[in-house]
Amino acid sequence: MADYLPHTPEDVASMLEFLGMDRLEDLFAHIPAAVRLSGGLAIEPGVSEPDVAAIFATYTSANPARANNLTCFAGGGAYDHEVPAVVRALAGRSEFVTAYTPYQPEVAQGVLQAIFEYQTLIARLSGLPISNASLYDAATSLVEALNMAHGATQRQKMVISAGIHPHWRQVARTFAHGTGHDIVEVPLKNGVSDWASVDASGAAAIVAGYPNYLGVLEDLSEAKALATREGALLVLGADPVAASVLKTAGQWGADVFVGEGQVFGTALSFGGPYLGLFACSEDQVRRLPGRIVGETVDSNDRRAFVTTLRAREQDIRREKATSNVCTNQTLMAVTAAVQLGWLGTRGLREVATRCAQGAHYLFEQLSGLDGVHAANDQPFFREFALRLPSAATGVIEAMAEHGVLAGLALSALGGARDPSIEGSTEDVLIVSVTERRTKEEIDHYVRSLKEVLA
Amino acid sequence: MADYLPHTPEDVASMLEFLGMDRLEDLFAHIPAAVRLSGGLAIEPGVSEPDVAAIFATYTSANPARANNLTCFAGGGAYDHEVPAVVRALAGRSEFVTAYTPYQPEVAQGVLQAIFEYQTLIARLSGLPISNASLYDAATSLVEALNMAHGATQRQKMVISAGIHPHWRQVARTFAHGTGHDIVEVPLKNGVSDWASVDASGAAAIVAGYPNYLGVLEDLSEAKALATREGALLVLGADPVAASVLKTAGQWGADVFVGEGQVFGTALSFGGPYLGLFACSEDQVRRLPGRIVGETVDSNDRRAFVTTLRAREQDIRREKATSNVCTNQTLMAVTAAVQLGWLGTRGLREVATRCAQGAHYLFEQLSGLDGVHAANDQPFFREFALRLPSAATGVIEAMAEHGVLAGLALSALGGARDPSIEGSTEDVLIVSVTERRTKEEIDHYVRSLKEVLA
Amino acid sequence: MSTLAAPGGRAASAPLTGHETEPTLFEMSVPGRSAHQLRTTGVPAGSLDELVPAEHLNPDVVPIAEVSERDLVGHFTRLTHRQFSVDLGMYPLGSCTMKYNPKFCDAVAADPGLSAVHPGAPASLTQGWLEILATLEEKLCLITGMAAATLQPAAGAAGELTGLLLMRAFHEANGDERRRVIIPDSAHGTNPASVTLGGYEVATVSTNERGLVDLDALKATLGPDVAGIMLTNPNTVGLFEEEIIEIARAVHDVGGLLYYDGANLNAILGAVRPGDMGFDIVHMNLHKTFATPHGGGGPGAGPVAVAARLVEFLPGPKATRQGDGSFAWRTPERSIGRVHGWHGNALVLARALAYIDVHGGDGLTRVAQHAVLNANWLRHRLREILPAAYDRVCMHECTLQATGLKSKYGVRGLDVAKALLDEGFHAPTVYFPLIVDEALMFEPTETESVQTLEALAQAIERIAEHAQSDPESLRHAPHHTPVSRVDEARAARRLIATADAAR
Amino acid sequence: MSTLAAPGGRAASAPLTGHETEPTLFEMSVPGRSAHQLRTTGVPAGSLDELVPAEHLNPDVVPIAEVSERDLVGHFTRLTHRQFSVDLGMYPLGSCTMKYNPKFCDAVAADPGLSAVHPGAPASLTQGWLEILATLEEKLCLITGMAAATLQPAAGAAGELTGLLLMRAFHEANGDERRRVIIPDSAHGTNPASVTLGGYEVATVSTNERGLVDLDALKATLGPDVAGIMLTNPNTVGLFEEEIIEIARAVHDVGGLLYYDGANLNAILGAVRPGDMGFDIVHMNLHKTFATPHGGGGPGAGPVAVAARLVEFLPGPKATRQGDGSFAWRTPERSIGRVHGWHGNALVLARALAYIDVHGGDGLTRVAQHAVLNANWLRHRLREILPAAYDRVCMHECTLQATGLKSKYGVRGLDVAKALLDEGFHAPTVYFPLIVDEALMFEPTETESVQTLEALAQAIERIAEHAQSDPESLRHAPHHTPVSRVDEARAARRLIATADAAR
Ligand SMILES: Cc1ncc(COP(=O)(O)O)c(C=O)c1O
Ligand SMILES: Cc1ncc(COP(=O)(O)O)c(C=O)c1O
Repeated sequence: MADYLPHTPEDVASMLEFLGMDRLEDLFAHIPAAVRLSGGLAIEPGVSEPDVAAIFATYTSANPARANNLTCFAGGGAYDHEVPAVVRALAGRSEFVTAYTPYQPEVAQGVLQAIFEYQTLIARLSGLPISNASLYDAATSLVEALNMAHGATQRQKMVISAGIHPHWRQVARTFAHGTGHDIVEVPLKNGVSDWASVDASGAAAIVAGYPNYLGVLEDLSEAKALATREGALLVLGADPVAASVLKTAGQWGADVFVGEGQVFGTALSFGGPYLGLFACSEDQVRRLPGRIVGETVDSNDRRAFVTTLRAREQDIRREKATSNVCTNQTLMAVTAAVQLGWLGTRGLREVATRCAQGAHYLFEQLSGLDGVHAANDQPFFREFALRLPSAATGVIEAMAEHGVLAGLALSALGGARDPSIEGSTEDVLIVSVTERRTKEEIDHYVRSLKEVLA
Repeated sequence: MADYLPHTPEDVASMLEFLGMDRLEDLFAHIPAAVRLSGGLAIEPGVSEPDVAAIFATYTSANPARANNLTCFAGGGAYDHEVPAVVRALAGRSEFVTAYTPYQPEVAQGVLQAIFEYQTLIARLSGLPISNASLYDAATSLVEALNMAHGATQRQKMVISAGIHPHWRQVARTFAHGTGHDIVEVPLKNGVSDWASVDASGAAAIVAGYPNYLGVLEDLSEAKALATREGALLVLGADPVAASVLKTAGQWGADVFVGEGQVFGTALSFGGPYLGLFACSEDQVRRLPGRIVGETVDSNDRRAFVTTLRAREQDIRREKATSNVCTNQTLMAVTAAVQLGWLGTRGLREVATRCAQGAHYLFEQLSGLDGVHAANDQPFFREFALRLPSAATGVIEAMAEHGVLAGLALSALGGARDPSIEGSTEDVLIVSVTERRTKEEIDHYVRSLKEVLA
Repeated sequence: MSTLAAPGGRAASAPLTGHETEPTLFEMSVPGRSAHQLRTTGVPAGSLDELVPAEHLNPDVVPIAEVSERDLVGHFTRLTHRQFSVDLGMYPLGSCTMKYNPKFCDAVAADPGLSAVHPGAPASLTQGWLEILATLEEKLCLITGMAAATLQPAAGAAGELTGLLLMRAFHEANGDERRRVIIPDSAHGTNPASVTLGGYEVATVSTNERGLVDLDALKATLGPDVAGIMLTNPNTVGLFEEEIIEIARAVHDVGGLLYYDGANLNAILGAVRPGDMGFDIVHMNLHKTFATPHGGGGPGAGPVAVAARLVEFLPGPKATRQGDGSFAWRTPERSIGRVHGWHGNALVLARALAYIDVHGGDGLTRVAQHAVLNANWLRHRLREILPAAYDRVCMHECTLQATGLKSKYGVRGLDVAKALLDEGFHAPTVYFPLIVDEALMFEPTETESVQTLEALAQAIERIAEHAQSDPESLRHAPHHTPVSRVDEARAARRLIATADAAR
Repeated sequence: MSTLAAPGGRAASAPLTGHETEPTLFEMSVPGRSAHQLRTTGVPAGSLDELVPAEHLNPDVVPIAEVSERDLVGHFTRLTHRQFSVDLGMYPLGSCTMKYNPKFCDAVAADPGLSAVHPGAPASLTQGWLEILATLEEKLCLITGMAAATLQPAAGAAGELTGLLLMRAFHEANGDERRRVIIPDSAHGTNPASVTLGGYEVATVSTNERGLVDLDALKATLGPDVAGIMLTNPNTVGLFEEEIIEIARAVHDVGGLLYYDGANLNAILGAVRPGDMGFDIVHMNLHKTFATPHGGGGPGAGPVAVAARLVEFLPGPKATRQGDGSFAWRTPERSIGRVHGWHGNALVLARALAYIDVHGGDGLTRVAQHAVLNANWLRHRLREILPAAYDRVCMHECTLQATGLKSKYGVRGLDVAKALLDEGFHAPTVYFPLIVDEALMFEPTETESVQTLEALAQAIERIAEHAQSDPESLRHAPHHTPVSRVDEARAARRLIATADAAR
């Protein structure tokens, strides 16, 4: 029997007495007996923290995939980047961790200013003027972008490149059941979006990946032209690390930037909590989903920060709100601000550059192996797709024996067939490299794959 | 090349210019050339934190003894107690960790109040009215107690029971070279101090262990009588966990309580930083070594805390100071206050009780094994000494193969012969059990020892 | 019980030092400074323009910030000294369940054995994670009385929308078109917003004088075009919907489904289960009931549990326990599809399981009992100054009204809330639910001691005295916070959302 | 360089909330409350009186505290909001080297691979630890120019006493009785205190008008009964003893040894080594130079390195590198014995090694250069208001004087120090060294930016203006700290050292 309750039996007795009651059950007496739970919950009695720690030790030991055990070459929107002790220490300060949404700005300047700094950083990386205070993850950000496009155009057709991560596309399809959006997927041909192959007329949004999820750097002029022609919003799903050196969404003429912010200080975390990045152009700000922090002054004219444009949000606008989001991922946004502050202007560029260098170094070694072929001949950034002589899932399992998490199997992400690639997905492996990977680790990967395929 | 220096080359240049200098070296120009180091330090260039982490990973993996790898039955003043996440989180708050000695009480109430609470807790556990703000470790506390006894009696003879940890006795002997103390060790006979066997006349201090380091609960009335007869101070080196349920130092009539505070929230830490506990009677307070925090008020009559009785200390009293201690172990004292707050009155008693239960349970199982004998037939608390059929050091190595750190070899602590035990020390193993040890772990210990001795 | 013992929940720490606002990271930046240190990799370092076609490279350098590690630490540490939090003091924010969250759960989530696992790694290499997810699903179903659940939704609102899509899938599968979803006028804003996104129209049902759903009004609204109703029980004023059985029957009679908004689940753990009340779909806010700290606004987790007839529609893939004791990813046949990029907020889910394991069935029941006890004690203690909107036994929170202070001294609920900040407490939820005039909603939670509740009550008594003696100064409260009352209107009038925005 | 960029080192965080002092843990206690949770062990639970003879049991229960985990967290978190720290702002405390300490080193020390190792475990199972100790000893010797070292002393003062015992052992081994140890009148208090404990008499040598040891006075004091001299170089006023070669020769000529107090080592890393200056014994304050945070007063570590002729006397056992690359514990033949219960403050030693490895020889040299640059920049920047006691190039710290403000406005150095607290900076060291009138000793350290130094200078300028405009209020500073000026006299008059003391 363990809990975190302060009350002693005497406390409970005298509190009940104050209420003129005899038993705690009296507090629930007005609940219809017919539905009241008799006999309590069918869950084992509580045990102490150390006992639970022992249980969890059995779980963690059954996760050989952890990055401190298998060298991580898997990406797909979740990357094994350096997160220094200083970032963990600062973002882990209990004032950040145990605060609620900053409803009372007078005692929430810490979180509010950190979010303001986060918004500034995301705006700069996207080349767009406005960022919100975070959304759940990249997939949610994409869905919100589609809703924004719908709001802006009152149209339903969403033209989405298959270069967008399969999971994100699946999420978009799921929510389209409710919004009624008509999702049109644009196949990739040799790694790049074949915009011509679909009817984009009357589109609300044109959505492209940059780099796309196969790592390819697509020329986005065509997507931009299409968006302009149709009066649709151009939405880019971008890699925020690559964004530090690549043409920005703004420079490409995009209206909305969405991305996965896990790369900024959040651990791999088995997929969550992550950080949905969302930035947009000035003219979409009234349709912005979720919270946004603005600068203002207090009654003594000192600078202060506060959540603003609240009239867009669910608690005020209710069924007419731009989004239903309430709780978001603020702590990850604060973490991102700390991590980016630690990386700094040069550090972030350095990380991006090293990712690209590592990926190209590995790619060169691998393209040497017989039976292994590049899935396309496009320029890539930090990630690339290979066709293997056998099923990618099998190769990944075999590579684990060599201490390597070799990448992601496209079949596991997108199923047996996916518009992102011609033919079967079964033999497609997506490999990515971060700044943490050493030459030794990369060479070991190559040697291991040779053995596995031999 | 890594460091934590903020200055850019431009900063350095303009700062030098402000000083009318050209090069950083100019700042050192007044150092005689003959002694200046040319060519810099013969230490490899710096590398990044992750690189250093990789080096340290090779060190940690070469420490199989770690308690999360070998189940710990070793004690001797360093015990494997539960330290919950909440204590680590609170004691690890950077305001506690990165503050200096509270010289400016107006901005140091956090540390000062925590120390005040620590002093209160140690005073209660010792049954004595005064505790200082910590010393380096138990051995240092013992030395300071001897110095206090010298100050109180102006005598040099220190009568120390061999029931005091061999290391502490060695440290006392080392510092006696400077103070000129005459250290008289009282042998143990069948585990208890044979006071009659030494000439205690003219003693400044009578020092006993409680329980002694073999775990034995000695009747201290004789020691007290001796101290009274000689007008010496009675100093107890006590186990602070046991102190929560045993007769207190105060109840035994002791003048000084010393002990090792590692048990209150500090990890095993390969022996340091630990926490030297020191408490004494009212009449010794002017001779108290180190800092002490007192309650007072601020200029608005609000309660405030401040370091006090400073006139005893080295920075004011200089060569006449009661001690030379300056930097102490405050962070461990704060940790102890947090840990004791977490344990609470009942929790601490529970820990002490479980230690005793586990030790007695293990003792019973082991006394069954042939070739294994109790080193004495005295009552013990959480620790006991065994005589093995072979060298204890060898048995410990062999037990490690079974995933157990079986205890401490007396020979490793006290050498081939030690007054704490009759005959050779070689086959003596000191075993201790904490509240963290499960029945399963204890039974596994017994099974393993059987196999090892078979 | 000694109410004289000093309160634990009050942030009595006085000013540390200084009076200036903290500069931004960008104001602290100096060209050339840096804090980062990266691993030495030995990877051949080709320049970017050899690796990336020129037309893709940004000709300009994107400015981030340039500060030393020391200044980074100083900056964010000082920001935390400008931030209230549960760890600093009582945070009785109604509807938010700001209980103390065990540090133990932080440690669980920080274990690399969980936190360093890539979500795309194959199930064979992540069995521990799959077991955590499957086990949590099982326990959440036992707690709510449902058949199965999805753990993907990242927060309550995401759970709501997921639930509405399940509702839609269910009706469509039965080939029946329905248009409207009913919600009470007291509902949380996410409910109507989710209804819209679910492709339904909101039909509002009014609240009766007892603060409960007006059953007759409900029956009047019900019809064959009603897809379902969204309720939270206890409802947003903190009262239990006593006619829940009749409500359920009525909705089911027209073929509608009952959706349970689990934000207030903390009140009924072990006392009554949504499933037993007749709900078909239930979302939970793990960040409220199951102890994930709120992180300044998130992350959370909003698992959705459903009755047997809806299981086949759940999102997938789901971690599923196999006959042989191993675990695999499985997607229900008629799944509505993914609602999260990966598997949901996994680390939040792990914390929740740890929290449930520590408490067990008995502990969770006590959690609810003490939460309700605290709310009622506070309601009764404050009855003179801030009478309850509905004066009877409440559940885990109580909706009080400042109407008296307003009429007598012109001091509004907001002023009382702001004044509480000066007293070292966080404010209650103000002006929610919208149907209650001058609402102050207090949710003390089960982790606050009665001494802390008493200290809060005494602070409110002091504020009431000020309302009489010096209403003007109350209207400008708070006075002792990092910043004084903030000009929200100005922020909205002229949006400055980044350091680069024109000023 | 833009001194306009906002300062990083200034704790500008304003009051959070509340004005009361924090209750003690004991005032918060309520009988029956608890926070602890212990492992389920299954060990047969006999009652204590079955296990322990009655005469040993305390008939009374020793009261500790009875609080919930939530109140424990609130209490200590609030206490941290009443505490200044390096992480909050600049801490220019002279002689204390309050530099920023990398969080990375915290992480190194927290690794269970180091922190969960029992100190009594055999060397065969702790080779990693022994390698850390042996490697650190080697590097510290390279840094100081000595032959070997002991890592056992737990702090600087412990190192001093250890060094003096080595001095004594050396002389005794040479069968020569010596009585006196010379220290400058500017020496830190631990020096004379250690000399006494070392069994020697203190002989004080005066400081000349240049702030350095008066060589003639020294020669006059020297004689065959002098065991040695203790110096810190740079000395405690922050100046380098330029005649160190002559000093060393003079002391050695009479057969004395030179002891180097390493508290100020930060100033000379990579520039000059104690060994090369002729010192025979050197202690280091790892908690100053090698980045262990001070923990509110400790822990530290004070390793002692010695010249070849003293190696055989070092304390033991020492972690020693063997021919085969393994490590073993070895005790020097004529060792003075143990000076610590185990192996010294091991985790502090590990941090220091990590810090040295990150910096490397080049980085450590930059550390000293920038520390000295900062001190000189500040000295020069403040020359008008707070002139230096000795107006020339200083090392890592500068000793300034408030004599001007005192004579003009009756504002003392202490008042300036207290006023700085209101400005969001920690105070400098006041009234040390004792030989300097109205001394304010500033040690900015290398981790503070020039913007922070400028902000400090501007704060002092403001204070100087107040000294003129409103000296009275300055004499009562600080005004905006958690408590106002504290009554130290009262605390000493009537000692209240525990919550149980009579009041
Ligand atoms: C009653 C109610 N429903 C739904 C929500 C939405 O939950 P979330 O913020 O996790 O999206 C909340 C949270 O504020 C709530 O109080
Ligand atoms: C010059 C000098 N010597 C010696 C010491 C004593 O060092 P410690 O406090 O580590 O015992 C100090 C520390 O304040 C010092 O400044």
